[in-house]
Amino acid sequence: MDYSKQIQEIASKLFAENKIDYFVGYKQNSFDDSQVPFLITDPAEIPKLVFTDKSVFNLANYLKPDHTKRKRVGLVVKGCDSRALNLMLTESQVKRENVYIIGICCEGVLNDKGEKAQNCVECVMPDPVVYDERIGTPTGKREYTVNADIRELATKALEERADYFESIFANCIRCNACRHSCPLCYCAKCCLDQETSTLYHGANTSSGAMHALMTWSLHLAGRCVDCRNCEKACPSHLPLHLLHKQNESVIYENFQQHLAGMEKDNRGAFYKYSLSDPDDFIL
Amino acid sequence: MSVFLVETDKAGLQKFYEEIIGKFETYAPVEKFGKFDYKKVSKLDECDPDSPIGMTMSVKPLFFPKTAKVMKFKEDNTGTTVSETDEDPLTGQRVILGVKHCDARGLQVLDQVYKWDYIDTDYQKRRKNTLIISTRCDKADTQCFCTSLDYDVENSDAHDVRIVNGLNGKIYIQAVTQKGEGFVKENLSQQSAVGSQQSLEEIKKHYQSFEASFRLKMDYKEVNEKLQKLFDSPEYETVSSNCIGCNTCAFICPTCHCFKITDEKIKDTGVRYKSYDSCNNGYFTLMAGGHNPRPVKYRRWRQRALHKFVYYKERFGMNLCVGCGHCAISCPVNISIFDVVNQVAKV
Amino acid sequence: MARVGVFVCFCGANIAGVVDVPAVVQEAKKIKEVKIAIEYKYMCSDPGQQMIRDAIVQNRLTSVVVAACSPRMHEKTFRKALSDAGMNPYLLEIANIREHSSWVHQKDKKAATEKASDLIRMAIAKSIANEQLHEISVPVTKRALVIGGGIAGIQAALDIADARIPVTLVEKSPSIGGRMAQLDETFPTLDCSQCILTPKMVDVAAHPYIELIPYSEVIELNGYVGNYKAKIKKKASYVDFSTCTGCGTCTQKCPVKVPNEFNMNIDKRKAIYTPFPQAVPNKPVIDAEHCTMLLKGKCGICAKFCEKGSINFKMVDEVIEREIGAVVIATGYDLWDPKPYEEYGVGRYKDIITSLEFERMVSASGPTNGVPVRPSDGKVPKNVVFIKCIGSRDEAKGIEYCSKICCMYTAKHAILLHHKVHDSHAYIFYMDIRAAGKGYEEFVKRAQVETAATYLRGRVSKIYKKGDKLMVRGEDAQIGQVVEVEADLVVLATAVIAPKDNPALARLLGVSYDKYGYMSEAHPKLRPVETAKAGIFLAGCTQAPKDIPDTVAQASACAAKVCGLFAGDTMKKDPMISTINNEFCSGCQNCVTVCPYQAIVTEEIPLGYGSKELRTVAKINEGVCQGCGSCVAVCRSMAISLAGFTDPQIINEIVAI
Amino acid sequence: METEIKEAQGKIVSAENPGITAPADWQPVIIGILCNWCSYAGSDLTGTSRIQYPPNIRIIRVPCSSRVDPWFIIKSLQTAADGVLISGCHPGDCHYISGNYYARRRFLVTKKLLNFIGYHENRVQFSWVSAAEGPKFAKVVAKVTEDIKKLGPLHRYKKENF
Repeated sequence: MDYSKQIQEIASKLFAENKIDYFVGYKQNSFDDSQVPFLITDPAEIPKLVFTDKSVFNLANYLKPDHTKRKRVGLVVKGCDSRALNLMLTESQVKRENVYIIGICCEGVLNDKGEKAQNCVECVMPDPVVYDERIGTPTGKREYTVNADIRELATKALEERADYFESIFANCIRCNACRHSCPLCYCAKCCLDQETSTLYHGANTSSGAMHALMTWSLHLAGRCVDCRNCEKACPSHLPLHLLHKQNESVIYENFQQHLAGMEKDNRGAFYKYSLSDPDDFIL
Repeated sequence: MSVFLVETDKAGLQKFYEEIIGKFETYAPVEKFGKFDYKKVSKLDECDPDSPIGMTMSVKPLFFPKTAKVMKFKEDNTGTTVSETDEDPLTGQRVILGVKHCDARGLQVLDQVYKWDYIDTDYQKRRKNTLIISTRCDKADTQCFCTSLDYDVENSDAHDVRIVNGLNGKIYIQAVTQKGEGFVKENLSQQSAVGSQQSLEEIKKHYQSFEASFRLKMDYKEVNEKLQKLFDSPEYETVSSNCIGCNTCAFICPTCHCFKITDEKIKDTGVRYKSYDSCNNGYFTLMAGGHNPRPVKYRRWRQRALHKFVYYKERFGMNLCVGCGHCAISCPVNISIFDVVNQVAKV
Repeated sequence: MARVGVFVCFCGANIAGVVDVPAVVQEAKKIKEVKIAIEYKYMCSDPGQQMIRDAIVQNRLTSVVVAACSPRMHEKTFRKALSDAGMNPYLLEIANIREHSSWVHQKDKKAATEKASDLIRMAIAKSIANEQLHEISVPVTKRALVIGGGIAGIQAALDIADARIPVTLVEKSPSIGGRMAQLDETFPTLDCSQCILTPKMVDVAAHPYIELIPYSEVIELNGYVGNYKAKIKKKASYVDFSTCTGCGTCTQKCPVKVPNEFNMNIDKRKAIYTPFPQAVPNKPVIDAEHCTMLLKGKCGICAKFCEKGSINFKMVDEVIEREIGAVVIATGYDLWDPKPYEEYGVGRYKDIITSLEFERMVSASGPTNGVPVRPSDGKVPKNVVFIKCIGSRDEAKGIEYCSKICCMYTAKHAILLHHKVHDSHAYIFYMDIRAAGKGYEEFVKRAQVETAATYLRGRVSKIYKKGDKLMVRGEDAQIGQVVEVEADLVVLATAVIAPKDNPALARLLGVSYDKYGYMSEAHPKLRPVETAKAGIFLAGCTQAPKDIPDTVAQASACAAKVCGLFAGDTMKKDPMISTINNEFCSGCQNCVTVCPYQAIVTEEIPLGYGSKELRTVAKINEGVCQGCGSCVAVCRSMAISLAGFTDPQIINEIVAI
Repeated sequence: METEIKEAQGKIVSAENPGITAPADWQPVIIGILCNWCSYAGSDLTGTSRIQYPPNIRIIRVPCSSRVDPWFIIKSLQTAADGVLISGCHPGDCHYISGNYYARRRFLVTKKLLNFIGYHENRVQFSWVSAAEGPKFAKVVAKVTEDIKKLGPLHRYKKENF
């Protein structure tokens, strides 16, 4: 898929009509075939905008005040990105009138090896769930499948799993890139930061990393849209999606097939309940 | 600089490595989750001393760990008693294989700050007891720019021994420091010809395409001078516009050395930890009372760029950036400190 | 620097018998922050409390740990001791070493002792993080809202008003009086319902502290205990009550006839009507669904004949607001529709009626002037069969519960039948006779003996027509055989059910209701009058089926509660509630969604110091917050903390073990 | 994800890492977090009716099970605790109307996640105990203690590994 043209047109239209202060899209890297996020305030830059199956990063991240300062933003979103954006709208982090959403009916993006990324293979919603303008032909909601890695790990023995995850936490360097790259980690002050580390394990030991990543994943439980920004950002290449997909699968099968950000005003699974929720695990 | 060289080949080198691993506590790049990190190894095939520069984490953690215990403390009605931690005392000699030149240079740079007003004894110990064997890159990675900086990669003396390639498959083990020379002499049991002036020529030949392989080149002097005058450059805002402030650059940088202090307490005993921190964190300069001189992204970036390319040079005579390009590779949005300083300097 | 005092109680042998108290005290003394640790045989005794008070003063303690019985037992006692010593009472922590150690590990003294000192260490660690808290006082609006003008509402309104507290009484129908006004005589004394009710109705109308708003409904309630704001919809009556004299000419002249619901549709009323002669207020209203003027735009006879010109066809619904401090819900009950009983021919046979229809017939002011008649032919019945538990105690067709009053009013009906038709005979099919109550059993006896009513224990299986009679077939369990009774009239004691709009009302008031639609009380035994929502109380059948005495008693109880609530100008409130740190709040409003009391609202604050841009943050309404902590656990950025159970306090406890 | 518990003569083997063992007379530490209105009252009743149960549990009082943030559990497992028991009001009995329903969802996800990263599912257990169920509380504590004794000491991510 290559929607660069359409996006450039829309962008110039938006600037011409003075509908936006920022436009956030993708730019080709000069030195390899990958693309990076691209914030424009000057229409002259528009020709640099591209969109292909290498447009990986979830741009909803740039709606955080640090980046676009609560101004009016034109934003390119794929299916998963739009779900994150939807959640940001629901959790009133973004004013709807402040963002002009260009939704792409996504055909899946490629990973570093050039094959279709896992989250795209398992994607439940390739079409944008919220948009002002939609590009491409919608293919509709897909069947939910439990992540392959989760299924595989579940078959392993307990201590095997334990060893595997301990190695993950041991390799974490606590740079918090996962958090910063996640569009839903928008908190004014993060509970994992130094100010509060008297409660949280502030040190960078494997137990500290475990504490941090577990808490983080639980804060995203029922909210994670599986865009895998965190994994892309992680300098140690940790398979962070495992934690999120595990929570997602538990939530999906137990709490009315809840999937994050699919519809407006649907906060995470932890902010509602049903009388028929499973009770058998409780003595 | 000593010219003590030993000529050998792939097999010979392997053997050399194996002997070292057999004799000493040895660290080398080990692959985990697709990244190479310096771990203790017991067999050669566990590790890859020629690991690709782009995929290899810095060797810094072996000297300045990502987290270290500073002290232990115990509280009771008599007050607080502080005690040494059970952190390893690092008495034994250890060897690191496959260190990249830029990375080794990083340690040289770090030395300056650690032997400045306060002497970090743990760091000094670790440095003293470590012998560094580096491997020289044949060509540059996309983000490398070590050659454009203020040190001579060709004849870097940041390591004790270095492995360099010669023509037609020849490999040379070259001792750089006295320590290195002694080490090689002592541990190179195999009979191999001692290299000559002419083999140095061959090495030069082998690496003549090296310089050309660099995508990134800059005029360091010019950049350095210009930056000093460009504190208020508006460019900082543009170059940092798509930075997500994730700190990765600082955490994997071979020369970044900021840390935070945290206490962990159970019952009446506790440990004080010293862990990495980054000037890209919003709260990094947050002061008691709530004032924050660097509340916004571009100011933090300016600090990073100027500290790397100006301030450190002013104080210690060395550039804090060694041009390894790790930051740009690990950065989720591929911001390179190279581009930043150049863009700012060119205005 | 924290200075903690630890006070360990022997509780006689209760604690000291198992836990080695001196050892525990020695352990406590080892802890850095502990400045004094002492034991005593009864800490809760006066000398014990004196020790604490002295220690606080002498050691300038910053927090106090008492190791004794459960905090649910003596927390208040020791808090008092602290405040007497001039210390903030909430700096107290209690280590429960009796219920949680000595009493449950009697066989293992060593372990019990270890556990006790662990519990104390936890309490000390927590107390270090304790903050000074102060009781919250919330201003109260001294006006009560009573919803429903039946006997429950009337009683509650009168009792509250007599305490000189203004009351707003809202009644859905044009007149107050409710079900009781429909009754003829009341068990077990057979005194005339109207005669005892109407004076109270008049009192309500005349009472200076009662504002009666008939023909209206509560449509909105905001705010919290002591500070509610209610929106009340006054339905258009098309009659100007201020000028209407209630002469009744309009009702006579009105040509439109409509089934009369007050008389269970046995006779007809007009389109402009007062429900019944003693109605309060005694002013007519126009039934918009049937008035030809309002429907078709012609007629208007009533207007022509009204000398005062009080008729106003242009009148529209009007919404008024009242500020109130407490609410009494008294919406009464409905009766179950017996249609599902086809085998009885309900609906097919005219001469099967419900007990309330019978009640209206035997009522002197009723449609048949106090004489029961057969709806089919108007003849006076001789043999009348009463069938109890129609819908009650019947999971298959009706509801599980017992309607409580049917046994008694059926006995009453038997007696009334006998009074009105002397040569009649009553047959009563019943499952059990439940006559618990003052004079109730005697009353049933009276029905059985004095009026010789035939009580037949058993279910009726079938009713069929034979000539103009109804044949009632059922079994008499006592003789164990099928009996058939030839009846002129069959009266069904239909079940009492909750008014169908109870759930809607409950939702708008924010109180909970059960699966039958009855309002739920806060505690089935100890708080039967309150709802879970502070300041809202329940009177009468809105909570569960009740007879008149119980209803009146509960109504008065509500009044007492309301008066108690309004005793001071402000209400005292436990300070253990949530507070929000704006700096940390990212305004995601997840706390707003999970709060069970709608205690969290949002507010706009400046983005930064002195900035004009605004951002949204959550705000706790301390009057409403009950301190459950749901919001704290869902706040990802730790912006909310619950006083008394803050994260530092709990983590300190965990880490101290 | 059930895993069988390993046996070693005279020693208790840690279920998570069989390398770690403890002597047969080893006693686990269990942290119990109880809601004030049902379970804490219930535990008090256990006391007043002198029903005996194992002394391994250390009880923390919170107003409602919905106050329990999952990271209390993680923190506990990283410090002293070999196991955690959290108890609240029966569904529908919550003193705060709906608190335990929200808590129930968090507990399920947390329990599964902990099990996923290599904690035995019996390390963290939940129960509904009403203020009237003194005997039940004793039974629950006995069961949980028994389970955790079987699982052996918890060693991973323990901060006292400092």
